[in-house]
This record gives sequence, structure tokens and C-alpha cells, in this order.
Amino acid sequence: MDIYSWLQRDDSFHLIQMTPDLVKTMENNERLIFKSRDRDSSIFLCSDSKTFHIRKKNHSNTVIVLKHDKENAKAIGFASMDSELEPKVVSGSIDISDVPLFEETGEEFTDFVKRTNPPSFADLRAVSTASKTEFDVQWAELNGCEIDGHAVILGFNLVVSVLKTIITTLVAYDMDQEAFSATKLQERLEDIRPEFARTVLAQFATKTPAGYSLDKPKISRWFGLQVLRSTLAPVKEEDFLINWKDAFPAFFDVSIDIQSLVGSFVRPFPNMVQFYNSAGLPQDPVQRFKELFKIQASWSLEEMKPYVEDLNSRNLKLESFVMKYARRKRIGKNYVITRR
Amino acid sequence: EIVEAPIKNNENRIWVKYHEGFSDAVKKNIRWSDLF
Amino acid sequence: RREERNYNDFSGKRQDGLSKASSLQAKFQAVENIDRIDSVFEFNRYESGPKKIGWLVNMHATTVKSSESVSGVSGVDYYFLDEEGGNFKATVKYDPYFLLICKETMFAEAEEFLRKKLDTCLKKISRVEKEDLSLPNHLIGLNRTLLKLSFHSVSDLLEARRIMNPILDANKKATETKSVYSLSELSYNNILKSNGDDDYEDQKGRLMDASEALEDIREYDVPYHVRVSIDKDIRVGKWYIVEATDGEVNLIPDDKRIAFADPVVLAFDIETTKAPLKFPDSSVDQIMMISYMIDGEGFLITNREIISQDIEDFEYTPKPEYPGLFAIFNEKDEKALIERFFEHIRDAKPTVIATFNGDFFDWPFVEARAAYHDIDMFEEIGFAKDSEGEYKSTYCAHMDCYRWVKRDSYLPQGSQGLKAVTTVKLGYNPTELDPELMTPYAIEKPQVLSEYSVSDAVATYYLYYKYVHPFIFSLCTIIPLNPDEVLRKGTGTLCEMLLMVQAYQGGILLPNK
Amino acid sequence: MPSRSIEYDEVTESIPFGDLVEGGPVISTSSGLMILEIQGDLNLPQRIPDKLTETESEMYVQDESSLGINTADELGSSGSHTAVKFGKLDIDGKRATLYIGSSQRLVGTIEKIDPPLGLMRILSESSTEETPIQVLDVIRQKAIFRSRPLPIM
Repeated sequence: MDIYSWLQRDDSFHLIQMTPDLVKTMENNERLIFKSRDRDSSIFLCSDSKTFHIRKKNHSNTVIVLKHDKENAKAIGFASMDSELEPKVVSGSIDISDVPLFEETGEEFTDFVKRTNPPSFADLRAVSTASKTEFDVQWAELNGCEIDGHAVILGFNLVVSVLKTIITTLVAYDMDQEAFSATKLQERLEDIRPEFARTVLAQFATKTPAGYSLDKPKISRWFGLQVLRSTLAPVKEEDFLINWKDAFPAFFDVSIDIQSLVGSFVRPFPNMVQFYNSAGLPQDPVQRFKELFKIQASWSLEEMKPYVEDLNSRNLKLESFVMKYARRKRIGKNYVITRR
Repeated sequence: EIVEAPIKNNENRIWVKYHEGFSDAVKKNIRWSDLF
Repeated sequence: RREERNYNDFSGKRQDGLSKASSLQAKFQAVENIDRIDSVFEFNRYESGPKKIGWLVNMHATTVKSSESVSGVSGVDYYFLDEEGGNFKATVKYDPYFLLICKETMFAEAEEFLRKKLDTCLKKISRVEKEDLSLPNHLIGLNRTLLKLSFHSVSDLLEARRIMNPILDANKKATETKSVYSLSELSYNNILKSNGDDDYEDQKGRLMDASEALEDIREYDVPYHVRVSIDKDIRVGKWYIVEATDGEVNLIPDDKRIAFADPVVLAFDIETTKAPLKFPDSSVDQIMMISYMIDGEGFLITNREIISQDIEDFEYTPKPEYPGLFAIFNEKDEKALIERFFEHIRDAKPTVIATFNGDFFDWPFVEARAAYHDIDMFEEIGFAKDSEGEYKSTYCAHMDCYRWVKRDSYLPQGSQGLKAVTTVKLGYNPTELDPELMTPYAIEKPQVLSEYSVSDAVATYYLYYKYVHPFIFSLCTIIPLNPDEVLRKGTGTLCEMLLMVQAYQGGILLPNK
Repeated sequence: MPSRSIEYDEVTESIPFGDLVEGGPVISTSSGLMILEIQGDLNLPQRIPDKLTETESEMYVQDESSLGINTADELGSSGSHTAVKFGKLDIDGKRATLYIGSSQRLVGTIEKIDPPLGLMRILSESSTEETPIQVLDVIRQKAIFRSRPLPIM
């Protein structure tokens, strides 16, 4: 056949690798949406179940896409490509910078909405670079709550007080902590807004065929957090562990593990821990690292990770990312991260 | 290396300049504005 | 002074132009400096405490201060990786020595003569028996007794050699004359006789001087660390139990462990500016980029004074089994680039640095550009050019993969460039860029230039990892040399080393070269 | 937060992309798309050169044909396209020969593309932000020419 090419080829065409993961979402007829935080950020492709990070894979060959005109035994090239788009499965994330924090202060919710102007829950879901499933999981993790169609995040103290009420109610009514009915619980929680209870259950219980089951390690962690937050000054690690043990509601016994609190505390001095929240940290990486080293001179990657991983938008290996702003020194078998 | 095949005597000849090797090793992040 | 830092000095040449006292001071200063640098790279000296287990990764001759001798005693620093990923070094002291062939009947006189003659340097004289293959009757197992002269240090040994050389030369000349004389008689008896049982009298009947009894010197030119490695059976690439008792360190082979430990491997490559159609010149040209991989992680430092824009992180993965995720550091100028590179080397503490032709291009260029910015490369990372013109350090082997390509790869001359080697050995086509385009691309197409730059680092890293490393460190387990030497010495030298090991173990006297 | 949805109704019939149907290699898809890949640069004129001989002029044509896929109208939106005949493709079983101009011959093969490639069209005008992006087709085979061009004999 004769082969032609347009003199001016059309560069609006792109080739995307139909990887098995992507094909699967298509087989399931999932909705696919390209998303990005803003016009200068990475591109993600979100389906109902997966999030793909889109990268460009360049090659050195000439690839021409042609339309084949079988009748006239010719083909005409209309596009020429030096790259393919490569979708790689990553974990999605929700950008909550516009979502207000709701604490129980006596303020009417309608007034709160007027004051803070929260995004609609549907919009938040629509713009998040996360698949539907991932969104739901992370929304629960964040204590996200949908009230009258608005997206808000429940404040820490509110969550803890709801959680305490739920636990004491379960204990008081002798309900099975590993298989209880949410409806029955709801009925016995008189003063608690159902949305709040829903949020707290989404975070601290798993749904099983037999009913809801409390996630004890997670609950343990939250009480640890509460103790950490209650003293802002550094405390001795052993004193902290004792206070943590004492913090649980009566007749509710769970084990504790300081590793579960990584990302919520720093070690300003040896053997001392201090609550440290990532929420107020600067978004600029240089400033962020500066802050972190101000509070703690030397870090393990594991303990630093929760404070910096959100900045690694290019999905670099975290070790390499950290090295852009800090020194990562090998000391024996371990690595420590220090100021540069 | 250039394997030239002029079909006419002007600068608009049609020919393939062969590449000794092939590489598709480079993968890059792209921005929204690069694609849309 | 830089030339003094020779870790592989086979020549035994003396550093001239310095008085003995100040050269001694300089020597101890150099040892202290090496200890300091080794400490920066976490090779602290193990001298006491519970025994340690380590994989021997490198070895270098050194001098240890001692009450026995003002000029110190010789030892070998052994560099180990432990099982937990840590490092340590241990120093084994050992007296250097050489052997003298002496007329059978005159040992006592010769010893007395030597003690007097060498009283400034000699530590000890003993007698050893060795099988001498040059004896006409060696097949029936006749051994030769030799004088073994031991010294506190290599410098004392060299001093002794200097004193002995004229004496031995004169004696050899005399023997030759005598042989000619004997041969002219064509008497079988005389020839046989002249080889062995001489009298106190020479041919002319003159009474012999004790100095004339010393016929020849043997095993005087074995490099010191090789000597220790052979005599104590210590090889790089093997595991040892290291014990220190009363300040004496002992290495006991740990034959249970066979698998190699994993050194931290850094492979790097630089891109420089250059004038059209000329070679880069480190007095005027600059480093534009340094790309490197450390244990499979990629990094690229750019010099933004030359490179027209910031480069963003990207991946260069020519094949799935050769992944390369690159983090980019965009630095404002060449000085910042060099500082960043040196800092990263100090932080990552590599025990192997791999290059492709680094001895002749990358290292001298980096060194010269660092010097231009008043940065002393040796002070910063412990690497410097040695007397062989090669770039070495104590704590870290420099594996110039080009050496392997030339000596061991069996690739034809025309296919010894990194591109050709990569295609043949790693099975992919690397990025190519006309050298004439590199400098203009720094401004016009910095992204293309950076892809090219990292492709060389990726190729060097995986070439080293897949071929050079297992080959060289396997050879190290049998050849009594350190990795830098095993990589660079000619095959003749390597074979000779193996013969020396066999000879020592068989109690055979080594013939002179 | 920019976003664009994707539509892929056009290609769902061809999912799942199992093994290709036997019966000889078919390079073009059912909607008539194909891919040629050449290890090298293909130099083509950017515009119709001046002073062409008659035979040379015949190589330049106006292309008004539709793509045979649902963006045919968009493809033709700027009117017809000038196209140049740059060669000839012969396919014989798995082997392909591409003649470039009058003097180069490229020998290649028909190969499976793994993973297959989806062809998308993304128009960047901001007014179309709400328009979904179409996956127009999925291409699973290509003719690839890896070897050095040979002279035409």
C-alpha cells in the first residue's frame, strides 16, 4: 500500500499504555477521570478502585499513527509520537486544605457553615486525586464527616469524646465489642449526632457480617494521642506510657505501643517525648525541614516520614527525597537525618 | 550515521536517518498543563 | 607532597629531599591524617574489646608508633565490613624481612658482620631453611639455609638494602669473574665445586672477608602488605574473626561464612564543558553535571551556572532489571556542585567507588576543579592520585571499570568504550550524544544532556555490579593484593603473586626476577 | 483542581485484550488505525516545496478522507490536510518492507504491542475542558523497522 503523511501532523493525539491494571478498570466499566491538584502538578487518573500516576515514557524511535484506507490501498499518517503515557498504580490522596475543622463549641452547625464555607462533599470527592474506594478509606482516617451535604473534619476532642461515649455505652449495655449492631448502639447514644457516630465508627470499627467490631489498636493509639496532646511540654517517655495506660475508659483493656504514635511526637531530648502536630507545618519543603530540625536535631527516617511524606509529590523514594533538604548519614547500619 | 536518499535535488528530500540504538529508558513526570 | 600518598608502592623508593627527622614526622603526620579520614568514613581502629567478625574489603601498609623503634614499626591496616553494616579497621604488626645467601661455612662471621654494618636498622637475624630450586641437586630435596634479616619497619629494611647493595654487587661481580675462570678450566669437578663448598680462601688464596661471604639477596622486593598477606594467609573478600589481645591484633579465618558482604557501591560520571573540537581542559572548563548511583539509587547534581534550567527528578530505566530513579540537586555553581558531591560521599560512606576511565578523566578533573575553588579533595574525601597516577583512597576501593574492560572482558579494541560495553554486556543501547553537542545542549537542551549524563552512571553502576565486582573480589580471595591492585596489575603480576603464595606455602625460596 | 473525564465506549468491545485472533497478522485495527515504528528519524518536508517536477507534484495530495472513527469531523475541522506520499508498505506474513522515497528500503516485522496502546485525543482549548477525552482506539500490533535502511535494488 502507498504510505502518506500529513505535512502538518496533529499533536493533539496521545498514546496511553493499556496496562493490565487499567484494562481491568475498563472491564469493570469504572468511571475514569484525569485529575490534578493544580495546573502545575502531577497528573493522576482515578477510577472507582485505583489511582494511577501518569508519567511520560520517552523513546528514540519514530512512531507514526496512520489511518488505513483499505479501499484505496493507502494509509495516511496523521500523528507522530515520541512518547507514551504510562499509568502506574499509586495510592491516592485527599487534599483537605479547604475542609474546615469542626469542634463542639456550642456553635450551631448552620452558623459554622456560614462562617467557614465548607466544600460540598460531592465536590471534594470529585476533585480528590484518589479513587472512590481510596477516598472512602482515607476520609474515614481523617475523621471526615458529611453533614447536610457539607464536608467537614471532626476535631480531635470531639472524636475522642464521641469515642469515649461509644465505648462506655458498649460496656454499660454489655454489648459485644467484636460484633455489635450500629443501629442498636445509635439508639442508646442519645446526645450524639448520628453523623458523628458514623464518622467515629468508620474510623474505629470494622464492619463484619456479624456487625461492627472495634479496632482496638487504633483506639489505643487515639488515647495515646490524647495523652500526648494534653501536655504540650516534653515528658519522660516512661511517664507518658503510664499516663497512656490510665487514659482508657473503665473496664476497657487494650495494649499500648509507642511505635503506633509515630508521626505525632518528637524527641527534643533523649528519652523525652513531646506532642508534635504536622498540621501547622509550612508547605514549603525548605521551611518544613528547617522547622523539623529546630525541634529535633537528628531523626530516623521512620519517625520523620509522617512529617514530610506529603511534600514528596513526585513519588520519589523517600530517602532520596529527604536528601534534597537534609543530610542522610550512614552511621553503622542505621541512617540518621540531620540538618544540612 | 546518515543514509541519504534524495528523491529530488532540494532540501525537501524524504529519507530516514538511522539511529544506531534505541532507548526508552527515560520516564518523566508531567504537569497538567503539559497535557491539557 | 601529594605524591607521597602511595598506597601501592612496589618500588621501595625513598622520599628524597627531606631530612630523616622531618620525613619521619611527615610520615606519622600522614598516618594520623589517614586515621582521621578513615574515621570520617567510620573505619575506626579496633584495638581492644570483644572480638569482632568482619569481611575484609581492603588493606594498606601503614606505620605504627612504637616504643621498640623511634621510626615506628610496620603494619597493615585491614578494612572490614561487619555483619550489621558497620565498618572497622584493625592493624596487624609484622616485621618486614629479606633473605641473604651466604657461604655455608661462614654464617657466624657473616652474622657478626651484618650486626655491625646494619646496627642502625637491623632488628634481628635468624636462619631459615628453604628449598632452593636453583641448586643443581634440588630434586633430591636438598634445602638451603639462609640468613633472614628482620626489621622494625619497611624504611629500616630499605636502609639495609641501600647499605648492602654495593657489597652484594661487588661480590656478584667477583663470583662471575671466578666462574669464567673456572669454566676456562673446563673441569667438571671444578664447576661443581665452585657452586658450593668453598673454603675460607678464594681462588687466589687470599683470606676471605666476612662481607664477601654474602652471595645474594632474596625476597627483598615483595611489597610489604603482600608479604604479610602471604605469610599470614590473609585475603580480601574473606571473613575473619578479629581479636585483640594486649594490643596485638590477630585475624582468624572464619571459613563458615562464604557469601560476600555488600560494600556500599557508588558509581559516578561527570559531564564537562569543552571548546569545540578540543578535549576538556580542567584549567578552563567546568563540571556541568555529576551523575551517580549509590546502591541502586540515582542522583544528579547540576551546575546551574552552565545548565540553563533546573532539572526535575526523572527515571532512567533502560531495562527493568536496571532501575534508575534519579533525584536531582540543582546547585547554583560549580563550587556548590563539588561541595554537594563531597558531602554526599561523606554521608553515604561508600567502600567502593566505580568509574569508567576515572583514573584518567573523572577524578583528575574533579580534583583540579575542586582545587580551583580552594577545595582539597584529599582532605574532603580522602581520594588522591598516587605515584602510579591512579586515584585511590584507604577506606574505599576505586574500581575503574575501564581497566576490567581492557584486561578481562575479551572485547576487541574498538568495542571498549562504555557504549559498546553496555550494549554487549548489559544488553541495551545506551543514550548517545555527540561530544560536540554537550556544551551547547547545556543551554539548549539541558534535559537531553541530563538523560545522557545519568545513562552513563547507570551503565557504569550496573556494569560494575554485574561483572566487575564479583570478578575482582573473587580474585581477591586468592591473590594477596587489595582490590585496586587486583583490578589494575597486569596478568603477569597476578600470576607471579599466586606463585609466591605457592612457594611460601611449600617452603621454597623465590628466585630473583 | 483541574479534571477531565475519559470515555472509552468506543473500545470496550475489544476488551478484554486477549490473544490476537489467528489468521495472519492484521496490522490495522477494525477502525482502520495502524502504527509504523522506525528506528531513526523520518525526514519529511514541512510544506510543499517550490519548483516541483510533474512526478514530484503528484506525490502531494489533499486528504479529505475521514478517519473512520468518531472524531472524523474534528480531524477535518481545519479543512483538508496536505499529505505527501513518502513510501510504500508491503506486508508478507510477519515480514514487512517499507520503501522510503525512491532509494531506501527498510526491512521489518509485524509485532505485538505489549501493553497495547490506547489512542487518545486531547484538545487543549480551555473551552473544551468539560468535554470528555475519548479513547478512540486500542492498537495492539505495529510494523517495526529496526534495521539499517538498505538501498532499493
